[in-house]
Amino acid sequence: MVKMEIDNQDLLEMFRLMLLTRRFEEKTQELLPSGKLQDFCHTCIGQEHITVGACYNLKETDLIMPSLRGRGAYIARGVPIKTLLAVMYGKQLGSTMPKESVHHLGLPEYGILVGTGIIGSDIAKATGAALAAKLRGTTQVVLDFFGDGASNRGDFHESLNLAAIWNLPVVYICENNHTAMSTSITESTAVEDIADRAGGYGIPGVVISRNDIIAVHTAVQDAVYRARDGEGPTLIECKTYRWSVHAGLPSLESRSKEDIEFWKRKLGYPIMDLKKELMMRGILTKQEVSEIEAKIRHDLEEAVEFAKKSPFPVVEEALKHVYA
Amino acid sequence: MVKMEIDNQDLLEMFRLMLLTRRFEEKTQELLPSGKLQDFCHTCIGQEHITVGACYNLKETDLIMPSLRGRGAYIARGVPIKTLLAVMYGKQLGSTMPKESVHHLGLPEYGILVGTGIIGSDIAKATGAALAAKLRGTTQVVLDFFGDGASNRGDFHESLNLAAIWNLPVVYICENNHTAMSTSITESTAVEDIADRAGGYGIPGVVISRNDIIAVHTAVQDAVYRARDGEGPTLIECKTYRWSVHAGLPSLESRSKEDIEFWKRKLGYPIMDLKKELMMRGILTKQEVSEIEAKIRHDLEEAVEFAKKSPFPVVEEALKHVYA
Amino acid sequence: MVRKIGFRSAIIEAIREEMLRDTRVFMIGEDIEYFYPALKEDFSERILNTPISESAMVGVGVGATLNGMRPIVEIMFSSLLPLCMDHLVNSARMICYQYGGEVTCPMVVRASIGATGRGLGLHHSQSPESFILNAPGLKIVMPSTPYDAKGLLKSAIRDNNPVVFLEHKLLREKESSIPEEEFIIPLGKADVKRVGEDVTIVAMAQMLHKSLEAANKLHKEGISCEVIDLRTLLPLDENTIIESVKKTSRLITVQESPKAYGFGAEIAAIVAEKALGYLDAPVMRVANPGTPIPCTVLLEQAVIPSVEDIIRVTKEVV
Amino acid sequence: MVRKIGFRSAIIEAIREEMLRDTRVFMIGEDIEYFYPALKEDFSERILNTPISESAMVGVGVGATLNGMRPIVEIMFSSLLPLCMDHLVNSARMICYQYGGEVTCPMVVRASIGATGRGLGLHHSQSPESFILNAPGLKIVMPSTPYDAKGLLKSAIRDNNPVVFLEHKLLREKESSIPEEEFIIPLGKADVKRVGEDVTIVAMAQMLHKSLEAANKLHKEGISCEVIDLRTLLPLDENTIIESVKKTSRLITVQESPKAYGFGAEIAAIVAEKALGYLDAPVMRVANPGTPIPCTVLLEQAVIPSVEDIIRVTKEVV
Ligand SMILES: Cc1ncc(C[n+]2csc(CCOP(=O)(O)OP(=O)(O)O)c2C)c(N)n1
Ligand SMILES: Cc1ncc(C[n+]2csc(CCOP(=O)(O)OP(=O)(O)O)c2C)c(N)n1
Ligand SMILES: [Mg+2]
Ligand SMILES: [Mg+2]
Repeated sequence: MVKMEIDNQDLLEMFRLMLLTRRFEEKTQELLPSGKLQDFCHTCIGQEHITVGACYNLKETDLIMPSLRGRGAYIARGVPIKTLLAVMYGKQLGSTMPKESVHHLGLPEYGILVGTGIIGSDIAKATGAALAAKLRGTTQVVLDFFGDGASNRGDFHESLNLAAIWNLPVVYICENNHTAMSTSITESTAVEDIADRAGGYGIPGVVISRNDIIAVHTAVQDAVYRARDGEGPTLIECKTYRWSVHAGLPSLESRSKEDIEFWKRKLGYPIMDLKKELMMRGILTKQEVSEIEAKIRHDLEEAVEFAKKSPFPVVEEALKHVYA
Repeated sequence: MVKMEIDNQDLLEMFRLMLLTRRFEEKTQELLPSGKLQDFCHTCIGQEHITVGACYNLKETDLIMPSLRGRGAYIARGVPIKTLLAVMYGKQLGSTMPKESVHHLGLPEYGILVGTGIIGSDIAKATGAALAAKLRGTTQVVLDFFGDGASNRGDFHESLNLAAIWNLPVVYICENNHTAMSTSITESTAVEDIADRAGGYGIPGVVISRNDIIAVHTAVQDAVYRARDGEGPTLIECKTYRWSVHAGLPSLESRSKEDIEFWKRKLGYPIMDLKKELMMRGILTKQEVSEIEAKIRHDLEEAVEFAKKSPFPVVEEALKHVYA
Repeated sequence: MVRKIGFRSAIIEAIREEMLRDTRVFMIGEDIEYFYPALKEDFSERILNTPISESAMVGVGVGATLNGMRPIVEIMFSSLLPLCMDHLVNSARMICYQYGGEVTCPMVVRASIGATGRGLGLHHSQSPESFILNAPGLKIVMPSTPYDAKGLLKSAIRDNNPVVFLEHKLLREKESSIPEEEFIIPLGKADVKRVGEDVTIVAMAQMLHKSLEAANKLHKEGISCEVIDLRTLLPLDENTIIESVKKTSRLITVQESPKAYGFGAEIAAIVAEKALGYLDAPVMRVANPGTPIPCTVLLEQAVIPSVEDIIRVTKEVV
Repeated sequence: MVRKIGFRSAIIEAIREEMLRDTRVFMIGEDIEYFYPALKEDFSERILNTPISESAMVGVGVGATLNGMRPIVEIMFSSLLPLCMDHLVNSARMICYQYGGEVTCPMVVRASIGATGRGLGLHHSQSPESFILNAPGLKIVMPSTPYDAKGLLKSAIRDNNPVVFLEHKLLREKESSIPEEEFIIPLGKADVKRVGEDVTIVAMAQMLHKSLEAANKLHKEGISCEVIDLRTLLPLDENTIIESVKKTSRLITVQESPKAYGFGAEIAAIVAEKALGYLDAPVMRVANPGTPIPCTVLLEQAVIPSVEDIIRVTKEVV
């Protein structure tokens, strides 16, 4: 398979999507103390490149299963930020009222599968969606995102094994941010690379060792091609780091500022590094960056307005849709 | 660590234990049609060398968790065959009445942990026993036996990972008989060696590629030394084959006679091969084999008599011991 | 045209008819390619063996519904339902609610239940329906006859909700008359299997047959029992029970699972709320007294309700 | 000497005292080294972080009991109990029975339950006690006050049976007076938290407090409620309930979990069997109406029983 260079336009768009994700996450952190958000904020600050790089250039019919830290995936799939914010405010969403938290919201029109609050279990669901794709004879590929912590759940094991024997069109993307809540990865597994687990199922394992959207995008694209060609699943591990507190709760922070700085320097800055690269290549100017930032700022303000103004659901909604 | 040659006496005893196990299993198959056995017979015919070779030379304080196919383990640990038969006949066992099936009976006085009918779940229990050994500061080692099928359960994954990070004194022994009920291992996993999964936890994985009790014994002994020395768990995969039908139910047999013969020839005959070797080495004579066989025959008959004559429990036993 | 067929054939007929009717229906499970050779032959990759991975099997089932398929997941023993409990109660049953009705989870999970008198032992002899009853969003079906099994399973496969379908092992030997033509039986409807006047007995699966046998014997002693087969545990057909109790003024429930916190409690509670004034006698529950199922057959018999138990308790209240 | 302490402190005190008392007691759980720094400091390798592996965590707990230890397993949310259901119902609760009494399984599994009004959502807001109630061999405890929590947890740790200990998240903010001296509260004993004449209300955890609040308000309207805190769901203290109903002739149960097949059904059934003649009014159950817990707080409130719900239903029966 011929490796393709990524278009400048695409690089710029990926930059914009990462930046939008970052600013969105920052906004939710800012709004959180108001007590109006009906959700915990599992922000993906510092990890935006994984979901954006992976989802960018998927086909519309492809499916994704975001992790709890998957805002970039929603945004890269084109979900309007005002929709996300409205859900966070607990508002009615058009004619339907999803009763789910925004961080594992299912949105069929964007090819986003519904998740659960049960870390790791969605790996099985993503695998099932891929089985359906194969049985239906579509060319769909499923991207499944999950954390390092999730990779220690039994469902990870059972699912990857099933995907391997059935040769399913699914790409497993482990966002290894070296932490699960307060637990460091060195406490939760004795293996250096989660990707090594691929060997236990007879599928390829890939490690992306830096916060590098181009590397992520390329690796995922390769895996997507393989999946579409009927060559089965891939496990891609993206080494990264959680820059913010877990679930917006400072009380859950066990890491020192120094540690976080160490890891930032070690793995790189997903947005800033791309910005530098694009500027160096002469694709992006300071001026353009300011314009993008301004547009995002504007859109975010609009989205907050929209979310605040949107109507609350009627209470009867709570009783509806238990059964189809 | 210095590799020790196995004593002649030990080889002879292992031969006897395998033969006793084989004859015991054959006897249960013979008794099964009578309808008097209150158990399904998950015989280990053709796999005797694994449990016997592994358990032989354990210390009395060590613990084992047999698989469903673990008769050799009970016998190698010194459980009298009349006890096993009495349980199979549903008879009262001394002052206690274990209400469990013989194939996952727990016998504290022989260091045998109780299992369940849930394939794979006991891997977690064995791991917990090893954690207790470590916390208590004993030198105990736990041997945990399970099938190839069990290695696809989530508990396998979660448990091996836990044992690895805690560096527990446990040896995981996968009796890979290439089959789970009617399902061939080529259908249930895409990986060549189950032992490869060890790499996903950062622990050593070992493959024993033939039905060779000396190889099993040596590999397990190495792993036991490591475990006792605080060097943590090992996964040992013993390639073997199920010679008999599953659970004594011919209707569950999906394999052809030719296949079974092919695998016997390919992997070797655990008892016959050792017998040949011992005779070649001049340690064992035809005459002695006949004597051993005769003694086993006699003991088995006695055990059947004992089991038949033993009293049934009183019905009230059913209501006892739900709570401690 | 009417034929006599067994329970297993009824199940297979239902699966075959629905797979022919709807190409989105497929089945996964351990050893099913071997257990259902004719289905495998006819539907090839729509009948798929799985490794021993019960949790992921049901999770995969849920995921497949999200991408347009209608899976049947066969779980060999209901003792293994706890392994896939997470996907049943945290995922499958919530899909419709999570999506605000926009997406549903049309999955059937089949599992065998019950003690057999053959030493299956503590784990595989269980009737663990109670573990999943407090999970609205699920439907739970427990048929008693091949006829019901066929009609209910066809409904279950067509239903847009996740349905757990529990098949008692001892029923495999039962036969019933089944029409040649297609038929379905709606979920959520109890069936009065015997009309009577003096006492209402509510039971299902193997216990339904023991209840009918008890009713037969009691009839000879002049006691007239109405025997209701709930068929669907969730959602529950309250009306049929309440109407019957209004007539008989007496209620007995019969279950193979332990008494405390079992399904009989809910039946009793419904009547204590909605038909209390009609009750002329205490509501009695015939059930396992609160033990696991011992492996030894003699002991197993001691904890599984017998026809005699049902007769004895019935005589206590009439 | 009496001190006021909060629920969380009560739990930690109980754990600390029992770990000091018995070196076989140890605790595993996710992030517990971070959550309980003082315990970690004092007991070092007897407080162990685990990866996200709920199933093996409980399995490991069971295994540790088989080799002489007495584990406490902390499960962060009770939504995760379905992940370890297999080890709870197929293993832990059967050990004693399997061994014919020779070996026991002294393990405590702690998990947080309940909706909080903070958008925890469908999964982590659940009160899934009903999933494990039909499992004889288990004990299930659900305390309402720091005092009870401490005394009951100490008993649970000393108990030779597996105990599931459910802690409502909203109780974390509650305080109670606790003696300086050591005390324990036996499992299996209900506590009459308020004595009354007109109606018996049975509740636990957060719903106990709402019931007490309702009782207070009803008192002003001349209705006298007896409020029983079951404290232990399994085994159940039938007597206290029956005695109370014999006095009040009216019974209401209050639970956060869905109504159908919840614990209230068992209470109703016991009374319908053993005190039917004393009942002067239908047995009513105040409960979640049969839905998951929606994430939006406004909707969450609509499905969690309120003080007003309890008052309304009480007035219906007195
Ligand atoms: C099965 C399960 N266990 C525990 C939790 C509580 N919990 C929520 S997020 C989290 C950490 C997840 O870590 P990881 O998978 O690495 O994702 P990350 O948050 O680092 O992106 C935990 C333990 C849960 N939701 N589900
Ligand atoms: C979790 C679980 N799934 C299914 C079964 C039914 N079952 C009993 S034995 C068996 C096959 C086990 O295969 P393996 O682990 O390879 O052991 P073997 O019988 O080959 O020694 C199955 C599927 C079970 N008891 N437990
Ligand atoms: Mg992480
Ligand atoms: Mg096998």
